[in-house]
Amino acid sequence: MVKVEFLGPIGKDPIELNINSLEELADYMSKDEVLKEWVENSAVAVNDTVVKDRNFPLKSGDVVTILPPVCGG
Amino acid sequence: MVKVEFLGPIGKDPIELNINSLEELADYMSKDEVLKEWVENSAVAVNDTVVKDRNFPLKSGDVVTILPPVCGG
Amino acid sequence: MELYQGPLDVKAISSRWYDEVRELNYGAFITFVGIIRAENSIEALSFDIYEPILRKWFDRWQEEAKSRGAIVKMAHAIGDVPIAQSSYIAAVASPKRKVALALVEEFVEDFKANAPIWKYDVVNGKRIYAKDRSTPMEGAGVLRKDGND
Amino acid sequence: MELYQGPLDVKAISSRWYDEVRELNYGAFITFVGIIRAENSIEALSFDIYEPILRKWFDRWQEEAKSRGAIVKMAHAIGDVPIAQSSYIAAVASPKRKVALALVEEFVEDFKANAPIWKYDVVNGKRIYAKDRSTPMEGAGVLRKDGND
Repeated sequence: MVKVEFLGPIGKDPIELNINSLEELADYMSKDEVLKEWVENSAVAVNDTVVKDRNFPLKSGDVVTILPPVCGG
Repeated sequence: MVKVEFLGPIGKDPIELNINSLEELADYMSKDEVLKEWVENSAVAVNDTVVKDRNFPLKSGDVVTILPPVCGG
Repeated sequence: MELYQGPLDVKAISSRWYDEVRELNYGAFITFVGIIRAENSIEALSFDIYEPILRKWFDRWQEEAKSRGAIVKMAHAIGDVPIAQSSYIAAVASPKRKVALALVEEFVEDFKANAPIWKYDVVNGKRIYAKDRSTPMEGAGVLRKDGND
Repeated sequence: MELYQGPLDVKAISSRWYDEVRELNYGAFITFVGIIRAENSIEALSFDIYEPILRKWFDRWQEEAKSRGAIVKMAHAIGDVPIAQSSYIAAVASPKRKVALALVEEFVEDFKANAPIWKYDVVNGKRIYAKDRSTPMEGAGVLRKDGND
């Protein structure tokens, strides 16, 4: 199982998913009424490292973090 | 008479000169053992406004300021 | 890197940093302070921070600063910060003026673009995500079908 | 613009400026502080200032800042400033971050090149003109025979 956390304004509790890649996560999010709007502009971290490859493999125990557009300062 | 003030490291008291242009001042400074080394790199203000024309006319009562290389901060 | 609940005590933080920097024999010390402006009828801004990634982001900048003979410092508020209070201080110290001036600009601009912090307007006690002022982070779009894979 | 005999009270000055800037509803406040470094076996640096031209120089920058919706501030020491003390603070405040970052760099660089201030190393109680670190001001060379007339 992979844990997925939604940060900042997404406003959704963490979920556990049985997925093996970011691609599968993208499919899941596209089908969710709340999550689909964040697919386009979010960055993604796996175990707190930002990843840039949609085929990035996920293994059980990984924590995936969805990072929507930012504005610090 | 024109008053000439030498600022910062030049270390010379003000003098009064009977001159009509910066050109004449330059001639005067070139002949002075202390002042000649400052001809090359100094800027010049007349009545506290920096002037950039060597033929700038001077009139009696003007105050000329010799400004050697700077380093604030 | 320092995170605080609520507004920053700018005078105390920058005074402390100034003393640290003097002891380290740096010649140029620059601080950038972000102050909440009265505009759009807000009462405050509010901030969420994801600390683990922010800390990695900051550590990379500290390495970059070190490679230029400089150091960086940063403080940020978590939660609500009322108008005329401060949410953010970034600082750079270097022996050299030009290094410090270039670094503070890069550090602050990359902070705005990539630090994992989310901003909300607080209006009538409600938090509203500052969507139009927010920027997709580097790597955003990885989930898109035509994503950068 | 503020001139002081001896070292600047950086904490007091920058705290006071910060409060002024907050009241004026600016969003970005940058300070640049120059600290005397221990190097070349100096005890202190020392400064001469020609105030009438410095004030004109500063007033032109205040006009320039105003045209960009910003303000500038400056404090400088006159006379001796010991190691680890400060001789110079420049500050910029603007509603906009990018304006403030660009302006502070231009303001400080032009200050170094054109403010009528002369610097001396103090070694064994003697003032030695920092000739090699000094820059001819804009307009320098007007007295040369092949001058720019």
